[in-house]
Amino acid sequence: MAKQIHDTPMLDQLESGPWPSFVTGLKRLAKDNDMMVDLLGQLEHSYETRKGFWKGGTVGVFGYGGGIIPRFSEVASKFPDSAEFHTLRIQPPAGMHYSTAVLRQMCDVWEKHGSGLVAFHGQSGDIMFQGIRTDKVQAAFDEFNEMGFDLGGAGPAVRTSMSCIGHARCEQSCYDTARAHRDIVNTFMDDMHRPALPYKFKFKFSGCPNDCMNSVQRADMAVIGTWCDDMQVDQAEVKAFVASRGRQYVLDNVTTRCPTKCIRLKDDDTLDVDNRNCVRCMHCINVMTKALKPGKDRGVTVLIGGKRTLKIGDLFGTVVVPFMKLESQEDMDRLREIAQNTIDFFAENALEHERTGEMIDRIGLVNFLEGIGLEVDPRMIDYPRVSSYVRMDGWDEEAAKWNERKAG
Amino acid sequence: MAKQIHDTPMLDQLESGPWPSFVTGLKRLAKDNDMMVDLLGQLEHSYETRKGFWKGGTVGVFGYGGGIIPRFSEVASKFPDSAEFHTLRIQPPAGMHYSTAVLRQMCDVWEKHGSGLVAFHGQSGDIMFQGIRTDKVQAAFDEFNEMGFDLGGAGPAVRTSMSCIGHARCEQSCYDTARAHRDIVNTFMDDMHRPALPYKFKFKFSGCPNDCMNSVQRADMAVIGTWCDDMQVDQAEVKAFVASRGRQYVLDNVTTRCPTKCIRLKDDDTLDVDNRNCVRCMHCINVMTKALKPGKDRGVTVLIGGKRTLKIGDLFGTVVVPFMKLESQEDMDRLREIAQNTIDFFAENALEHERTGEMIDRIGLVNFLEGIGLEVDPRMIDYPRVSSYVRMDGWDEEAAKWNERKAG
Amino acid sequence: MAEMRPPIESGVPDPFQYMHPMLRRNYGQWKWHDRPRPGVLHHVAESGEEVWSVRAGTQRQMDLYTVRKLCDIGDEYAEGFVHFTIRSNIEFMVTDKSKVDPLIAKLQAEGFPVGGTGNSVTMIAHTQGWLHCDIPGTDASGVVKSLMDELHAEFIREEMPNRVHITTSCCQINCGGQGDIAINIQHTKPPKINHDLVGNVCERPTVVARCPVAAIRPAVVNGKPSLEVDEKKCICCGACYPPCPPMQINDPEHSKLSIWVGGKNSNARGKPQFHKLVAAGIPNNPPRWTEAAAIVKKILHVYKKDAKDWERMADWVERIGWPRFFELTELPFTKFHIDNWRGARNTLNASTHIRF
Amino acid sequence: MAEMRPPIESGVPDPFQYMHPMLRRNYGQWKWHDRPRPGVLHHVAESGEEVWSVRAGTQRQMDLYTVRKLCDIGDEYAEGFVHFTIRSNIEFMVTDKSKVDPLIAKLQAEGFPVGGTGNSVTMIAHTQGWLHCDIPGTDASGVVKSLMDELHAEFIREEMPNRVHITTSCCQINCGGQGDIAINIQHTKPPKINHDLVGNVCERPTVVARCPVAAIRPAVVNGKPSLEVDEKKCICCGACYPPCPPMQINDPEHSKLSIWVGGKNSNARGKPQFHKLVAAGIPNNPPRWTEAAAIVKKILHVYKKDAKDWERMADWVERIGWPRFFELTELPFTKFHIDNWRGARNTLNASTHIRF
Ligand code: SRM
Ligand code: SRM
Ligand code: SRM
Ligand code: SRM
Ligand code: SF4
Ligand code: SF4
Ligand code: SF4
Ligand code: SF4
Ligand code: SF4
Ligand code: SF4
Ligand code: SF4
Ligand code: SF4
Repeated sequence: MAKQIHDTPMLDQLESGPWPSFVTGLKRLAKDNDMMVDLLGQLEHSYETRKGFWKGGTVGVFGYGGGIIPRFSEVASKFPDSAEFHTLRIQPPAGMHYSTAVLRQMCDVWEKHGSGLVAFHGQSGDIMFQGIRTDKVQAAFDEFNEMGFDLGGAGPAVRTSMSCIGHARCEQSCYDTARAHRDIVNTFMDDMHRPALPYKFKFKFSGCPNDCMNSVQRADMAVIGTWCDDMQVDQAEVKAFVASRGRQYVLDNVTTRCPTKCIRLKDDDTLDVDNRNCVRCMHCINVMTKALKPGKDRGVTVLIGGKRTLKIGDLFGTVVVPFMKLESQEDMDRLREIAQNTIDFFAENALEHERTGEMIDRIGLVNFLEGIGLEVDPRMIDYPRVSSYVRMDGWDEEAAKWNERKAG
Repeated sequence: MAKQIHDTPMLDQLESGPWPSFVTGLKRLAKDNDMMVDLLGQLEHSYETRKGFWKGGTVGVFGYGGGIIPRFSEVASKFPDSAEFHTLRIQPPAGMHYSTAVLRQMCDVWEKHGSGLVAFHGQSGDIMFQGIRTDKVQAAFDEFNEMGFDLGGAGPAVRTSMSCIGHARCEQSCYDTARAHRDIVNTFMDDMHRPALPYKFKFKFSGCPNDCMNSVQRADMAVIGTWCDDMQVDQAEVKAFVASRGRQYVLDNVTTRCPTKCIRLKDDDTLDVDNRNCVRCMHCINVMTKALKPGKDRGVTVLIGGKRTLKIGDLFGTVVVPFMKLESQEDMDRLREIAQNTIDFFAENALEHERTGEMIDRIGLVNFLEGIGLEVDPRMIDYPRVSSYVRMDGWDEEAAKWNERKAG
Repeated sequence: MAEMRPPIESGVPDPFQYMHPMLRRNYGQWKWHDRPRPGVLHHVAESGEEVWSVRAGTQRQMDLYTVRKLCDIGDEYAEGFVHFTIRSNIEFMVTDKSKVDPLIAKLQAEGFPVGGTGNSVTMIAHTQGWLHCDIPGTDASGVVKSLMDELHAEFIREEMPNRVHITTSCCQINCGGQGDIAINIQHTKPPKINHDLVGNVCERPTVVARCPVAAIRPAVVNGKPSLEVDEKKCICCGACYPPCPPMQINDPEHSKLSIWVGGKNSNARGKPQFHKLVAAGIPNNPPRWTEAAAIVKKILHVYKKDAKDWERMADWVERIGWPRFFELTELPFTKFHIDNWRGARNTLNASTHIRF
Repeated sequence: MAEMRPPIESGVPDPFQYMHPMLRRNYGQWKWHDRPRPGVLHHVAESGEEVWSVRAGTQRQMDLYTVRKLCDIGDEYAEGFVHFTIRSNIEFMVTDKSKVDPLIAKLQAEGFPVGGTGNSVTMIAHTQGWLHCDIPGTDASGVVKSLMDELHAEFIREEMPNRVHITTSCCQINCGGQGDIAINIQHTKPPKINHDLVGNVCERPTVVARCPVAAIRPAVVNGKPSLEVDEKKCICCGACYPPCPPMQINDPEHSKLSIWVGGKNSNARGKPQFHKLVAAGIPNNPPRWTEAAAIVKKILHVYKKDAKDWERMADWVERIGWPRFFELTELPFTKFHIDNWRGARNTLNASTHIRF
């Protein structure tokens, strides 16, 4: 060990300043780890040339088709000890809770087999153990796996998922995010570990419309908590809030910010909510955390199709289930069924390298809904069609369907 | 005359009811006009069969290529006297003012040559003299023309235009709509009378953002009045209004309806307008006609590309001139120049049967602006681009242009 | 040809010669207005001069006797000048206040409803239909007359939340504009082609180019040049019919009416908005189109009851949300209500903003 | 192969075993929270139990010594449990209020900034960059470190109008999400093709299909199968590069940075919104990317000064309008700011709503 460290004048500039420095961390690792010596060298080389020098390849563990991100250096001749620098993507516990014990255990494994560099977490939620040689991958995985951890997703597969802290420490949480995360995602382990979908598929679970998991834009299927009865208002706490902050503060920061202006400060310093027009945006609740709460009849809204830029530009998910309960085992089974139908339909109908959102954009929401067996609902749209360019024979049958649903 | 009238049991049902009946009018004409006898017969036939029976053709007046809508009957064998039933489109005076004298004169001409049926006005603004035989068209036109009236547009041409009553009887009017209407449209008489554009081109002139001429959606070039200084507020009249209607009325109907919430009722019953954030929507002014008025520094916003459904669905015009004065002759010349550039660019670049709005949709607003020599402005968009799919070399030059404009 | 008279290309006539003298005098100098009663606008000029404009409905498609009658009234009460509005209402400018009521009485006596101002249901935008157009799927004059009969009470009163601008169009080209309510044609079957005529009447490349979904291709039928339509692609828009009348799109049964809600061109409060589909599959039933009229009345009824003052149809629906609109109007929501062109992704609910 | 160990497909680990006991006890039973100071969340359960969560920034790409150090701190002050946020901040749950201040002092002493809660600028969404990715146009760790150094004062305070979520992405694929501010790569020149390698490394049909504007076609160059790019069509997005590394899109000079503003995924107040382009052509200058940092700071400065409490970046710009945004930030407005895909017609100003 203790190979001579390369000069890194540019990286060194990143050791100053108040934010924790990854460079300092890398250098510390490099003291006992030759891979990190050359990794620093290659990185400095990137800084100088403004270019990346990694290429992909194929590396895996026995039994799985994905979950490792292989990296081979294009400048291995200069930096031979970091010629291979793969990443193990490991799924985190739902909600990203850790005991220090398990973290230490992870560090020990990683010290033994890998570079010692780890990220909590990747943008998809994986614990990323970064920097390992091909020949050590299996052993490292085996140890993590024995600890109760499993590889995450990569390639055209169901991906590692994230759930917000939710029920564990958030009063806004409208369903058990950790349970849903595990129940749903664990159903699709085969689709995660053996990539065979047209492209990646991501789930994300946020306990309320604040959407701390960014699920609306970063998940193919977003499961977001909400409620369908009246918001809970503790008028005594409202009065206390008004007393401490003043009426003007409440007018300026609560009522006038309501997107539908459905919440009103009354003369007696209580709040009046027109719940029919509340769109569950969370704003007033966010401001008055003690006085206001989501209602008691809670569940989720499901949106499909969020993703980032590739091919047609960023997409948000779109509502396919305006509301469903998520409490009983049957509720969970129903959600699992919707997920399964979605993935099946995606597998059969998406083009290669096409995300769910792009597929829906291409075939139209209605065809997608029909494909997964969900009924149209005005809550799925901002407003009805403006273009008359559509063929509407079959109107009567469709109208009859709606009338039946309304009656039933 | 006085040919036997056909049975019209269905049309007869349209003689009852409180609204003036066109059927009664047609029957009155039919008393002295055989053409109208058969016209009624054909119309009844349409009501029975739910089908139309007119076809087009070619009919014109000497020197012009358009302005007559030719109609030949497909059921002329049954209804020979209305075998030809053409329409003369005649441009109305700007703002649609008439003396009874001129109306009577028109009636006399039309009684002599045509069916006696006239519409004030068509949806594009023409006086439509409906129902004349080919052999009488020239004579009728000659008489109208001698009276000072001219044919309107039809086919791929500049079309008849409309201006709101504006300066003539509306306190909201921000520019001289009648003058602009005449100055601009009369420039393009050749393009109106000799159809040679890719498709129709419509101007419309509304004196203020209430847009009583529907110009934003029904004109290729919409000229809409607005102002760029502060709204005029007569606080004494505000107080009087508050006194008569009450504060709650003002809060409910004025301030809370402001789209940018930039108008505020103060404790002393006066109004405070944050003019930087006023978007000149007109609402508050519409409610408080005595107390509020557009500012004094007035002019127009110009939008291009409104149209209805064909080919890509309805389009609104889009802002190409956020503001310009329209008072001096130079101002008017500048607007005429913009109109001329637009029509020239349209003539050269639009596909056959493509409207300006469709052309802009196809080539992009920026290319259109460059084509007609106007500079980009953030007021032309609701929000900047969200898609990163664009090639941005040339950024520095474009940025420099903006900085120069700001400096200059 | 020597005797042919060359046209005088005079263009738009100067309106001043036809303008009421009071308006001419105070041109560009108006100060404020109010509405003393439905159908009457009262404008006051900076000069202090005042004018009362009395608005009356017409059938638009007027016989010259009706026009002359209106002229008589104008001579008697309004100094011989009139103004037509964009919606074919006629306005008489009265400078002597005491003449307003007699004028109204006269108009009513002659069968011209007085109203259409402010928050009323004004005259419907009128198109051509079977009376004159070469491509109509329905009539216009009859549709407008039928509806205005039904809405007469709302024309002569100002009891709506805000002004209501209705439009109709007699084919899918839609010469009627956007409307608070629009009643349009919606074909539901592809055109039936009269192959014998295509070769002579239609420029085939033009027709092929006109189809918005590229469903038409040139074909040889019975040995003659004709066209064929891919019926799977065809959206039954009828765009092929004007350039090629043998492509018969109009059908007594399958050309239906559809109703659209919330169009708005004015900039007041929100930006201009397109109208949205709310109902379709409505029979095209002359002479009184009762099924369509019933839906229009239902929508107006709910709007009148539920909207706040100054809310146009669009503003109202925006406040209550579309789900509630369908609930209140009891209109069915179907898959056809979901738009499906590429840019339509912007119309999908990409949020959890939902009313329950 | 007999000795290979089959994986246990255990999937997502059950979090309860790793969850702080206080959170476990009150799971789903939290009542309200407040923030006693920046970096500290105080949650109260229905049971009356209370927990203080102290949030600290990390470098995300941590060496195991740093992780062990954080574990030591967790053992001493937080009963041996920690929570990572989606933004790689670490949280220590403290049940004994008196330990909060000592914990904060300890974290600060060890170099971990305490903050990132509420209306602060929290940790930047972090991606891979030159450290690990195979396609990056810039670095991630260095960009984030540089920016967080600059924004440290705003991380440890809660002085912004609302929370600020910044993202960065190291190529135009954009693994970083939407952000109040997003700093992204924007290539400005088409890929340079290394024709010698294409034949062996790239599946040509796949690459052709990947191009969003169909600018790539198969070609034979120097007698070998390769690809060619229609440089007129190419939008320099780099989508061809991952499936075909010989299509070198990254360029030390022409791969620039761009800055986007107003992305928002939460439903609070308005619906979720995409961020919008505000600046581009920014040099990609390691090690501290000072030009980009200056613009970010300028935007934050103006936002801090001008926005109202609770206004996210998107809400603020919506209130003041984009013209004023460009005025206040002194950023140039160019033709590139006008979107140009088909659905982009929805982004044009189809109204006279204009601020002057
Ligand atoms: C006479 C006419 C203009 C003309 O030259 O023909 C006209 C005249 C006036 N309009 Fe208009 N508008 C006229 C068609 C329109 C149209 C177009 C249309 O009807 O197709 C619009 C746009 C409609 C749309 O948005 O789709 C229009 C949108 C307005 C508005 C905005 C209403 C809103 O809140 O959205 C106002 C303001 C108001 O109502 O106070 C307005 C206000 C007015 C005022 C009050 C202006 C004034 O101060 O004098 C005039 C009297 C209106 C009344 O009826 O009370 N006028 N007005 C048109 C009468 C049509 C009719 O016979 O009913
Ligand atoms: C007469 C009139 C309806 C009426 O009864 O008032 C009318 C009637 C016709 N329109 Fe129109 N349009 C009339 C105003 C409009 C308007 C309204 C406007 O101008 O504000 C529009 C919507 C605005 C626009 O321009 O888009 C309109 C959009 C169309 C279109 C679709 C244009 C498009 O780009 O989407 C067509 C089709 C075409 O031109 O190929 C069309 C075509 C026609 C034709 C020529 C049908 C045809 O192709 O043979 C109709 C002749 C009917 C006839 O027999 O007289 N008409 N048409 C209106 C003209 C009267 C006048 O000169 O005053
Ligand atoms: C811990 C974390 C969830 C997790 O499981 O990881 C979390 C936790 C909380 N979020 Fe969040 N949010 C977290 C990421 C997010 C994200 C996603 C992100 O950062 O990428 C969002 C969506 C961002 C967006 O819109 O693009 C998010 C949007 C919100 C909002 C909505 C803010 C708004 O007005 O738009 C609230 C409400 C609020 O601020 O009061 C919220 C509120 C909260 C509350 C107050 C909920 C509660 O009652 O406990 C939590 C404390 C927040 C605080 O910092 O004061 N959280 N929150 C995440 C902390 C990230 C960090 O370290 O900074
Ligand atoms: C590691 C990570 C960034 C990070 O440092 O956190 C990452 C890294 C890569 N992403 Fe990503 N993405 C990561 C989260 C995301 C996210 C965020 C999310 O999941 O919430 C997105 C946006 C959401 C989405 O899915 O659209 C994202 C959108 C992409 C895309 C574009 C997908 C699209 O449809 O637009 C690609 C390109 C592709 O898959 O072909 C991509 C591709 C990649 C690849 C595999 C590049 C490639 O094609 O070789 C990168 C591997 C880097 C490496 O060396 O490890 N990555 N990527 C994140 C995954 C870590 C983890 O497992 O936890
Ligand atoms: S998404 Fe909602 S429930 Fe989940 S942590 Fe954020 S605020 Fe709490
Ligand atoms: S949650 Fe949102 S929509 Fe509902 S009352 Fe509160 S601020 Fe209004
Ligand atoms: S558009 Fe404006 S100026 Fe013209 S009539 Fe209507 S309200 Fe008056
Ligand atoms: S004109 Fe419109 S935007 Fe301006 S203050 Fe009045 S209501 Fe507000
Ligand atoms: S809407 Fe259609 S049928 Fe009616 S007048 Fe216009 S073009 Fe003719
Ligand atoms: S009806 Fe419309 S879609 Fe069908 S063939 Fe004709 S133009 Fe094409
Ligand atoms: S943004 Fe691009 S370069 Fe950065 S990690 Fe993602 S794929 Fe790699
Ligand atoms: S950079 Fe993008 S647009 Fe250019 S060739 Fe590659 S994939 Fe196509």
